[in-house]
Amino acid sequence: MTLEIDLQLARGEAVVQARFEVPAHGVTALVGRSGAGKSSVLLAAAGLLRPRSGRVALNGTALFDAARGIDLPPHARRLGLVFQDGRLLPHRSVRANLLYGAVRAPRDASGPELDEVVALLGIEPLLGRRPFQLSGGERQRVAIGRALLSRPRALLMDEPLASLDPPRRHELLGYLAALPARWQLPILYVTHQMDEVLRLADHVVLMSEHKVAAQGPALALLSDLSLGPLVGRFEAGAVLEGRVVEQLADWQLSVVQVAGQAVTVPMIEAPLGAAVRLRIRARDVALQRAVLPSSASNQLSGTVTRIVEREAPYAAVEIALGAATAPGECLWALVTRRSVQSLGLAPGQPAVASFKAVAVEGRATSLRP
Amino acid sequence: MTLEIDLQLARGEAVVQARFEVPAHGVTALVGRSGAGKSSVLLAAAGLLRPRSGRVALNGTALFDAARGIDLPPHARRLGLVFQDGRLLPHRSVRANLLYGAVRAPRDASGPELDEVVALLGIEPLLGRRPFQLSGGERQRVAIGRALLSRPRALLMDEPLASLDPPRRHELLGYLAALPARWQLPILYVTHQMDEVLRLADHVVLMSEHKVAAQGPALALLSDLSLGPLVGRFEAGAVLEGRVVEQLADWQLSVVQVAGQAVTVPMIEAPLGAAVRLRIRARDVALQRAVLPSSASNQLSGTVTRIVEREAPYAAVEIALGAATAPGECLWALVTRRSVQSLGLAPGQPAVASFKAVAVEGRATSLRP
Amino acid sequence: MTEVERQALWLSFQVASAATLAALPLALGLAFALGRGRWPGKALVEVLVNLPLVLPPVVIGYALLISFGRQGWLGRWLYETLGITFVFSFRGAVLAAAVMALPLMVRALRQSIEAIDRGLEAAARSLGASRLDAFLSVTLPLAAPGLLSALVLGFAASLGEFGATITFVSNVPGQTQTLPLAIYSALQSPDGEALALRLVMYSALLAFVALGFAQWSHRRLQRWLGQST
Amino acid sequence: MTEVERQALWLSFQVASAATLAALPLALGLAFALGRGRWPGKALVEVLVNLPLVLPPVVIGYALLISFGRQGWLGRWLYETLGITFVFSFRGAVLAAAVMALPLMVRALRQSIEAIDRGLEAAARSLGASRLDAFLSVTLPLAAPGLLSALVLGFAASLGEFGATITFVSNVPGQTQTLPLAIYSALQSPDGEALALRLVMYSALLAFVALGFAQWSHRRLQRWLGQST
Amino acid sequence: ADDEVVVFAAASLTDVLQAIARRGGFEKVKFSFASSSTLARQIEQGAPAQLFISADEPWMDAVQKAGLVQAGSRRDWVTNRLAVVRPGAQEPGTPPETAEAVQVLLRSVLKQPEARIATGDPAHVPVGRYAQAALTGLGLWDAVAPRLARADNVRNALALVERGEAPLGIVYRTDALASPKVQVAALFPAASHAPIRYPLALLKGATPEAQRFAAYLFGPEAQALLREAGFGVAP
Ligand SMILES: Nc1ncnc2c1ncn2[C@@H]1O[C@H](COP(=O)(O)OP(=O)(O)OP(=O)(O)O)[C@@H](O)[C@H]1O
Ligand SMILES: Nc1ncnc2c1ncn2[C@@H]1O[C@H](COP(=O)(O)OP(=O)(O)OP(=O)(O)O)[C@@H](O)[C@H]1O
Ligand code: MOO
Ligand SMILES: [Mg+2]
Ligand SMILES: [Mg+2]
Repeated sequence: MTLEIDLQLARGEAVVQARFEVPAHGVTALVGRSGAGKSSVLLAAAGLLRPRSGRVALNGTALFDAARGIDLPPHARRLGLVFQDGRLLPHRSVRANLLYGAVRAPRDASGPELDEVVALLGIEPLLGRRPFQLSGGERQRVAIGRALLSRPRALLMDEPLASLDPPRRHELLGYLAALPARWQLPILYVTHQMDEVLRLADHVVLMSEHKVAAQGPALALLSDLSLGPLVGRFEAGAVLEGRVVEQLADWQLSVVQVAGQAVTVPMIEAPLGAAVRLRIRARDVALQRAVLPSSASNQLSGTVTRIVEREAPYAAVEIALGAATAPGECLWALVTRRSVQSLGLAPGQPAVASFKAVAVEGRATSLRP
Repeated sequence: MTLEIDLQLARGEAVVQARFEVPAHGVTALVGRSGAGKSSVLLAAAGLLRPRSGRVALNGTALFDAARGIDLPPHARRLGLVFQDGRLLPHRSVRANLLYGAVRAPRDASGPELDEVVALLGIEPLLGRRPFQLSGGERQRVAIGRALLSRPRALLMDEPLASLDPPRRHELLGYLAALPARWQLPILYVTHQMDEVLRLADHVVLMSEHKVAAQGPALALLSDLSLGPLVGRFEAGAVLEGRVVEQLADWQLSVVQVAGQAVTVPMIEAPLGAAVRLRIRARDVALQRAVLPSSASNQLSGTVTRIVEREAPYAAVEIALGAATAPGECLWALVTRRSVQSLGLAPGQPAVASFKAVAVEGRATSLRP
Repeated sequence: MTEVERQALWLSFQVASAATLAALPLALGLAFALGRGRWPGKALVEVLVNLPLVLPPVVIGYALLISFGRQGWLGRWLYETLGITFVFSFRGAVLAAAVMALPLMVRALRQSIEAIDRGLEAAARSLGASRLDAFLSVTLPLAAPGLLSALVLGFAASLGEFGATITFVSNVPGQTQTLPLAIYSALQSPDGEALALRLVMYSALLAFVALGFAQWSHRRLQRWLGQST
Repeated sequence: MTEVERQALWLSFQVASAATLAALPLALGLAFALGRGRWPGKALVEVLVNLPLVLPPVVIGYALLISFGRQGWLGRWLYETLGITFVFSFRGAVLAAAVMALPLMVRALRQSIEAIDRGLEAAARSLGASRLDAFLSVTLPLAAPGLLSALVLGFAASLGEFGATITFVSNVPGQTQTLPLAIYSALQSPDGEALALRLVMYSALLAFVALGFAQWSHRRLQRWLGQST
Repeated sequence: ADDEVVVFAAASLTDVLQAIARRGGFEKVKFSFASSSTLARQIEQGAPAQLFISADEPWMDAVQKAGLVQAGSRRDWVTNRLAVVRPGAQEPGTPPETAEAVQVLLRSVLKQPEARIATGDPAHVPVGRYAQAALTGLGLWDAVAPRLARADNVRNALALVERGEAPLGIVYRTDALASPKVQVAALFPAASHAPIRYPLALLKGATPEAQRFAAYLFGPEAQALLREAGFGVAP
């Protein structure tokens, strides 16, 4: 179930152009500044806006193909869309809203059940209410539930967690991250919250001024500090790839081997040997010349490969942990320019990157092919 | 211009109860889980929901007083409300929406001008459009501008930045933070984003299950890790108070003296000697036994005063920098329990708290009395 | 209340109810087609639907007579194939009232349908509803205020219909003599004013009940759909 | 087109326009009061407004005649204090048409006003608009589709008004003989059908123009207000 | 417009009155044609009419009782006959005027189920009242009453016959003659009902021009036109 998107779409005077793929497994984040064209792409993919030209295909089958005159109506596309503006049906109860798509799905379609979704979203007490009796965040939760329950073939989510409180957001992010593998359900996910991208996304598409400005594995893209101005100064970071080598159940910690070095992180539920990814933000990484005794339990030795001056007082420093600057084995550190000087950092120099275990978000990737 | 709120409000079967003050100077953040009653409080304060009982007063003058039968109509209250759901007037252009409140404000009311707000929000190209031609984030920006331009006596903002991109959010936060002092304008600010609370708020009111669960200076409240479950695990932190002792213009850094120790932070625009506040999240603070050479340019010596076990693998450690555990001179560090053991941390023990300059958000407070 | 008066009252109620219900499906279809679609001949249909409003009722009655009379082109066909006649019958009174009420009902429905946020239909479509399904499960229920309005208007207009009815089906007591016909009849005699006034009271009473019911339903409807603050 | 025909056409147009415009402010006030408020006597006013719909037009004409006639209680007072008379004049024709159109206009407006998201008015209030200001600057413009609907309905119904007009102001060519009255007169002659048909065509044409204009305005209005996808 | 003469006349006189006014060159004469009841009520409410021609005596009585008629100006203008008509073109020759002919015609219709006889509503339309009287006299009323299609004026009754919706109708002879689509099958015997008379009266405030027109209506030119239309001239 890969979702291919390639479209040109008139929006007022602007023309939104987008060409990218949402791979079958995993979450693809669609990010970009306000007005960049993200929602337009989602609406067009769902069949609610008609592109000027282009093609939208799910798993190789065209849903829309201007050249071949194909334009499947929205209901036949079966893409679960979470609208940016909610759009609950005002004349139906919360329960009826949740089930609206479910009862219309083909019998053999699979997906989560009502009870599971209701529990996840914490909307049990709201089931009998009408949408106008809900708070903003409650509405948003029902909108998410409605899309999940419609047993879609892909999920298109437009800033779905924007007005949820941190604990709920945290919980939902975990749930959403597991969905693609669980139901073979690609997710295209629009957000402005980089922490959501960091936790969820395997692929990132960055739109700017109605066009795709960059795209690629989250790994490569999020490590690219040059995109900072588009994604925000403090949120850029790197993703390390490694394998679980030890589970410290007592401490609720896991030890992951990355490029031959051990990284301690909050427990990742995965068997020994499982492939995992670690996301570490540049702002969380400190640099030093040698290993030191500190609660920053991770101190990884490497070589400075690049130093990028950012707007004062910042500089970004890339550290390769292994031999080459392979993605998955590089860290970025955001430090002051003064530290670059006082530590005498320069490309080719050895350096130790230190970060706390609590700063790492780890995730098993073993379910992916 | 202090806004006093004390009200009981029926909302469906629930009763929302809130009693707190929004001090004249500064931003008061209203936080709490989805459905806690935040929006209801704002609507009631603005006169759009009628409380069962209670009192709302601005600068000592009652806007609503159930006991005395006072209930000023919304337009006479002159509180600028940014609705959670936008509510732009669909039949007016963006420009007309922006000016709707402005032309109705008393001649002598002061506040920012159209050009300033338009530039701030980056909505110049949208002025001639109609609301239905805007993206979600564009709409939200217009809603903010509309409230700012209505020359209100206080601002009530309901998740105003929820769908804005990080760079815009960053910029707006800076602008909003300066508003109270600039226009003598108290701001009551609802958000789920703890980084917004950290950057903006001087006071925090936390609602839970339709009641105020905690409130106080941001200083004290955000340092209270026990509130973590309500505000999210990683966002709690501490606020240090100090004075600017050195401005390193070349490096774009400032040095702030806190409890006799120097803290290096990204440049704060303030004269030498100015009082400033530094916000440091617990997750950004590492602990060690001694001062070490690292890019974590801030290494402050102190004494462990408390160790709070959080859900595994986490523990929170409070470090007093000065003699006593005065707020403004305490830091929290979120570390793994294993680090607590391996470093041999215990109450009464000395410890060094280390954090990077880039992790600090500083703000001048000298304009406040 | 005399027997004749009771008959007229009861008949009026029956005719108005039947006409309103009979016109409803057609009105709905027209409202949707006129309010949403763009198709050739739309302007013509629009004028045709509205003619009963624009022309004197007598003309409509006359036109009905020409088409639906037993000698009329449609009437003959209906009579010969289905055995249905309209003239001089209850059925004819219903037809006349329905035709006169139709433009009002279409407009009420259309106004409601056009006011519905199409984004909600779009949401329904994306959740797997076909166009018809979305119409039935979203558009129609959301047009409920218009539906109610259409029913009230249709009922009231049918209740008051006079010119087309008398021209088309004339005045057959017990079959086609509705309240307006009885009132008219009473007014034609120099001393019929007392009777006319009494009949007017019955009409007003019927209207009062209908409007009260509509008002009550409408309040429930509004509470049901909710309104933001 | 004969002089009499031209006269009837022009008169109809004038009467319908004047009646619609004259009824509009009252219709607006009533629509707002009935749609929003809750006040004693509301049910009574509601029935009164709707009576012209429910009763045969002749009765309304008769009621107008005995109230506004120069011997009528209101008519005499108006004549003696202001020198205004209604009976048998253009002004009377306008009054009759306006009264008959009123319930339709009120309903169209009311339906629109009730469909408006009150949250938008709340937003306007919080931005400093008084209740009246919010009504004028938010409610009214957002009720534009209903306003348009009301104007079309009012114009069309006024155009077709017959019973109340002929009863109230009689049937004097050039003064009170609108198209429907002329059609009636034509139908009185056994060989008047050709003339009647011609007059019907004029009516239909006028309706066509009015509906076309309404349709055009409505499309612009919709484009102006926008709709989400 | 001050010297205009407004004449209120029963709608069934539309054709003939317009023809007479044209023949006499009365350009200042304006008609308002409506049902006699409507006109009478309007006159009672002070309508600026100067001449009233009613199709019905009770309504003229009502106007007179209200004191609006110029003393001594009321006269019967024309008379009419009650005819039984059926669809079809006018045939040459004079129709029968016997009770038997009428009875045969009506009975033949009563034999057809559902067939109706169109006439004015006996409750208020003059032609219907005359028909009721005549039918009662002929002993047919009880049989015919339930089969009547009661129109609200003569023209509508006639239209039902013209369209073939009713196989028979009872209307005035004048209406029957004017319509090319019906034929007079029989006339009611003159004695079978009270004489059908159209009273005319000058109203208070009538101008000399109105009086001149009223006089003209009784003159030879008018009478010729009236006879042509099938009216009888009042004695
Ligand atoms: N119109 C209404 N009728 C009944 N109950 C309502 C209504 N609006 C909100 N509520 C309920 O009142 C409570 C408070 O709602 P409120 O909108 O104030 O929450 P909130 O704190 O703003 O939440 P969120 O963060 O999700 O916007 C919730 O439990 C909600 O379900
Ligand atoms: N109905 C419309 N008519 C004309 N232009 C529109 C319309 N809707 C959106 N636009 C414009 O199209 C562009 C893309 O809008 P879109 O909603 O896709 O942005 P977005 O990336 O989702 O932004 P946001 O993050 O603010 O939601 C914007 O420039 C916007 O102003
Ligand atoms: O002309 Mo009449 O008054 O309808 O018989
Ligand atoms: Mg968007
Ligand atoms: Mg809220």
